[in-house]
Amino acid sequence: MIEIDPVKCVGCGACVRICPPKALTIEVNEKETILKYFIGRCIFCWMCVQTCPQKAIKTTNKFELSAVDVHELQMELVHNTVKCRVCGKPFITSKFVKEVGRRLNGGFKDDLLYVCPTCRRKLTAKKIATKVTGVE
Amino acid sequence: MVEALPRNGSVDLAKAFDKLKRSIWVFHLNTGSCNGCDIEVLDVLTPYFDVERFGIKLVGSPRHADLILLTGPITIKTLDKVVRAIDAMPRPRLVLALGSCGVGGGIWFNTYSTLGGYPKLQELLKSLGVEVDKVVYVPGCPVRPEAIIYGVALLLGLAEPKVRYERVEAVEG
Amino acid sequence: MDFITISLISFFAVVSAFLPPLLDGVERKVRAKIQSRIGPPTVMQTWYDLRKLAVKELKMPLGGELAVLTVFLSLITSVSSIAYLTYVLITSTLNPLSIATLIVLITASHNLTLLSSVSTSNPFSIVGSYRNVTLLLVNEFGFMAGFIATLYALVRLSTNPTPLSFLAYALGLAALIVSTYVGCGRLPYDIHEAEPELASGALIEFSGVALGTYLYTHLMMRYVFSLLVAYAISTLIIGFTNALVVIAVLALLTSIIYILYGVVAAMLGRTRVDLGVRTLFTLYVSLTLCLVVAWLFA
Amino acid sequence: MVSDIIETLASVARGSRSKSILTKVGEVCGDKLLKVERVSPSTIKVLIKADCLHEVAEVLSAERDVYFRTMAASDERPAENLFKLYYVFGIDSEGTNIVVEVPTDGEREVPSISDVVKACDWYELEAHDLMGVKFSGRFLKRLVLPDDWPEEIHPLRKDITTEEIKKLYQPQVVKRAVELGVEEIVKIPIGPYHPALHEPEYFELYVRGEKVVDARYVGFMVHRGIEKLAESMKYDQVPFLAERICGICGFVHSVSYTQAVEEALNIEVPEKTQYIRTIILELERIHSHLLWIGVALHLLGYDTGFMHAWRIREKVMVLSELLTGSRKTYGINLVGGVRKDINKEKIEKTKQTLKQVLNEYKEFVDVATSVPQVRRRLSGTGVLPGGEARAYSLVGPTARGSGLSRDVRKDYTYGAYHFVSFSIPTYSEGDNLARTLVRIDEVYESINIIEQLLDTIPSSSEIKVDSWEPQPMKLGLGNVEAPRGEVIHVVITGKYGPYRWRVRAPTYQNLQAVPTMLRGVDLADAPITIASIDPCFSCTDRAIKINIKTGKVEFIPLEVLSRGGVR
Repeated sequence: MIEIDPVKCVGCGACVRICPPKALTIEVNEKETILKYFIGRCIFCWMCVQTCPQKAIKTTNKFELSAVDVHELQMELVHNTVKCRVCGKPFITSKFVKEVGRRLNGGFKDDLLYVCPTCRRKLTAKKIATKVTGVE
Repeated sequence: MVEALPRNGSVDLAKAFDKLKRSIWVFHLNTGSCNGCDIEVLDVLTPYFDVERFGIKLVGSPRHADLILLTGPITIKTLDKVVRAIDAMPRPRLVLALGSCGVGGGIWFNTYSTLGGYPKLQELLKSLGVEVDKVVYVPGCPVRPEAIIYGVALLLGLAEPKVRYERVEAVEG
Repeated sequence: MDFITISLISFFAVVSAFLPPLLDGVERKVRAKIQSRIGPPTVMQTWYDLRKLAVKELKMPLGGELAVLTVFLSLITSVSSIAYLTYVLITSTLNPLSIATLIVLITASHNLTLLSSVSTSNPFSIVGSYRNVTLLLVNEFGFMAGFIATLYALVRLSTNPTPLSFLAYALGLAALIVSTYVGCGRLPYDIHEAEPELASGALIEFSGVALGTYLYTHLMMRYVFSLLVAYAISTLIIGFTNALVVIAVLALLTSIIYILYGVVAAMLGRTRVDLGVRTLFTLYVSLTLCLVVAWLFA
Repeated sequence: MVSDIIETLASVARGSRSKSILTKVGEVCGDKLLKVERVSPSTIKVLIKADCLHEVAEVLSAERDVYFRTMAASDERPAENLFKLYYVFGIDSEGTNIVVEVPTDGEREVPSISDVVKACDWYELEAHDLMGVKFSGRFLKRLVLPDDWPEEIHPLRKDITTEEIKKLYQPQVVKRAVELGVEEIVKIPIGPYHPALHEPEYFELYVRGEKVVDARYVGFMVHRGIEKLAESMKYDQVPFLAERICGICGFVHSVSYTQAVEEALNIEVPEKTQYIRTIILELERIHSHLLWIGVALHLLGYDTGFMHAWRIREKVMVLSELLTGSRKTYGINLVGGVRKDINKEKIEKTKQTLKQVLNEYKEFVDVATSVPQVRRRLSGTGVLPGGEARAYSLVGPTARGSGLSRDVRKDYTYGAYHFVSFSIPTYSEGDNLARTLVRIDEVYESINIIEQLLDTIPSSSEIKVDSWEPQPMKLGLGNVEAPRGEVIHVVITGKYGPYRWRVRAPTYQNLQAVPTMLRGVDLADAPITIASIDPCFSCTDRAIKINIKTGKVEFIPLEVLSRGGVR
């Protein structure tokens, strides 16, 4: 099984996208973003370990994974969800936003960082339009 | 839909389960697996792991079996036979769902021709009136021989489960 | 019959009831050794298996009530054949009548198990039994010829030992050993029950107590057959002496033969019904011919 | 002009064989031949109109060294509003693939070629089932999908999603056992019934007494819908899926897939990768053959042999774990390279273990083949003459047991096989013993190959290409000699993952010949005969498998026999 480090993980979802059997899934709701790991479907290929940009996923050599209830084989990691400042839709985790901010080294201003991709595109288009035409 | 076969007599399940601890006969039921788990099941029977040490024996008919080693994601074409095989077992009947496929449908949990693992089958069995006395899920892809043996031990109550449901809050850095 | 005889017979019958599963356990251990495994945890394993089967649910096969009944009948004949054999041995009342009774009892228990599987509706069962019938037809012939010839030669040897009657004894014993080996249903002649593709053949439909009884009867039968061979050999060595000694030697020798058969079985593959029948037929016919010739000259 | 076409054909040909064969194809097609193109060094694609498909098939099947390899149906309606059928023929003597591309609109019937190319039978049925392509001039029946599957749903079409299929079709549990009357049971000795093997497989044997009169494979129990699933996956996820086509020879499938993608996209793989892949492939062959020998001996009732074969095999499993990190489904293969390197220490360890395996194996094989029942029951049973083997385009040890010296490792070389010297064991008797001996000999060859590779493995640590660009709608073929025979994958590339991925496992080809082998065999020898092709049903069905030791048997009335339901 794999172990996800709750300190390092930012909830970016790279592992979810690469996981061949979809044993890792991510669920985004109003309050929280839950990264779910279902051992019962894991094929132990370690693609997530290789992919994780934060090196937050560790392999272990545990094999005694039997359980009487399938539910016992579920692991969850709960992140805070950030809502888009423009449209108010929940989009990513707070840690992820911070990490992006850190990596960009201030290249992005907060008003763009906390905006979901759709709104960000709209915002940028608007800015350009304002620049070109001079009209708000 | 399956109607349950008439049952004859009543069995003292607790007593029978107690006797099972020294002698457990297994029937290997492949429900559309890739063979990976199946050969590990055979591996468990052969010299290196040799589960006859624990009184486990492979039998050729579900009528003789106490435990079904279920591998595979249960494809729709096998469903019919799987239900019948489990129904043919005398009670107490136990099931060991092996491998990612048996536990959660594995890599094909969501294709058009699989049921997607034992939990879904169990719902179906319940609706058909076929009772299964105990189930243990053993993940792995393919499931390791050691894990199978551990699964059997867990099934018989000789070992404690080592994984638990966990819900961890991410630590803000 | 005095008290001692009765208690001896019952003592031996009880031992005979407990010994076969124990011997099977030993055989499993030995087989595991040959296959470089450890095998069952203790030699008591077969007992545990039977005890478990006794408390499991009995699922009646389709139209299988008769089958279950015959299984129990077969157990009874099997036990009584052991008891009767012991009686014959202890009281030294070996005569044509007792031999006939013995053969009837043994073959009856043998065939009843077969009948049990024919009466179920499962084709695997039916094919399994059909094969066994074919094999039995040939084997019973060899068994009777061997058994009678050996006993007859033993009587001759005790009164008038000549090299020729010794040869007759050896030939009869050979036929007896082969036929009892086949009768035990061991490899390569276990085709009625163990063709893996036929999903355990004859006993596929049995469960719970019925299966337990069937297996137990089967082990008993193996024991009876080994006992016969042990008797044929031990009589030559120790003659008809003290009953207690006879029983002790018999029990020991039977166990040895039982295990030896098991060891031989572990080294072989399974034959096909046509091949098996052909081999046995040739063997028995040639052995019988030799016997007849030996007798003619004796 | 016909002469122009023939000239173009000649110009794309690879050698003299392909030149002469292509010329013949050009002659029968005339102006129905639309386009010829060389898609990779070893693959030539010929686009023809459906009308002349049958003639082309006749020409190709008449050639002695041309074998039918696979056929893929692809739904290319989003791009061209057409379905396309890709028939792959291989010229064994030259290692060239001729891909005959036939477009169809899905309404018009395509002429069936299963009358001239026997091996094509299942491919057409499968294309009919999964893609809804219609074929003329043959009897079409359900092959892959369950009997109660709705007529109008073809799961591999692009316009239907898995979710939609699931909504339209829910499996029903039907109990047939209860319907059995006692009357039918009386018929058993002449009637049909199923034997059950340890591997989940489902044959109906029609027996008279103890002799098998006919046999039918009622299969595709393991249909898991892999090809549909792959279409929703990314390039780097598919190798893991491919490995799970079969748990025994999984690496074969993942290598075959990656090779197909690499060919389609022209990716140059580092030499060390080729070495590592080849070593693991051969290791897999050893474990698979040992497994098979064990199971075969078990079927012959020689359980001691079974145990010892598996005891030796366990060493190979430990070796696999050392080299790849897993006992099975290694998961080390990706498009463009492998994930795990082999270092000096591992090489030494591997050599040592192989030496032990070799010694123990020799000893074991000597004993096992001298057991009288094993010899007697193997020789002369399940005979498949070489002619039949050719007609069915059989592959692997099954073909080699019937005297056809076919081996993808030599004929269409790949990986690092051209760096080593090895021989291909061939026996001409065509019985179960011949097929067993082929496998027994191959283990020695495999050990030899691995030793040679370990001696010459490059010391560089470059095992993966850094990056590569996917291009859509490129065709690639990948073939690997699996323990059971050739595996061939056809990949049509997409943007993020394969657009269409067709897997052809060796058993798919070999299984079609099993009824021929079974006819006249004793019932007791039926299992070993079926097993003698080393069937891998999960490969074949690429979706599922079942063990029918349910203790209940279904009866097929004899009328079915006469209705042509049996092949």
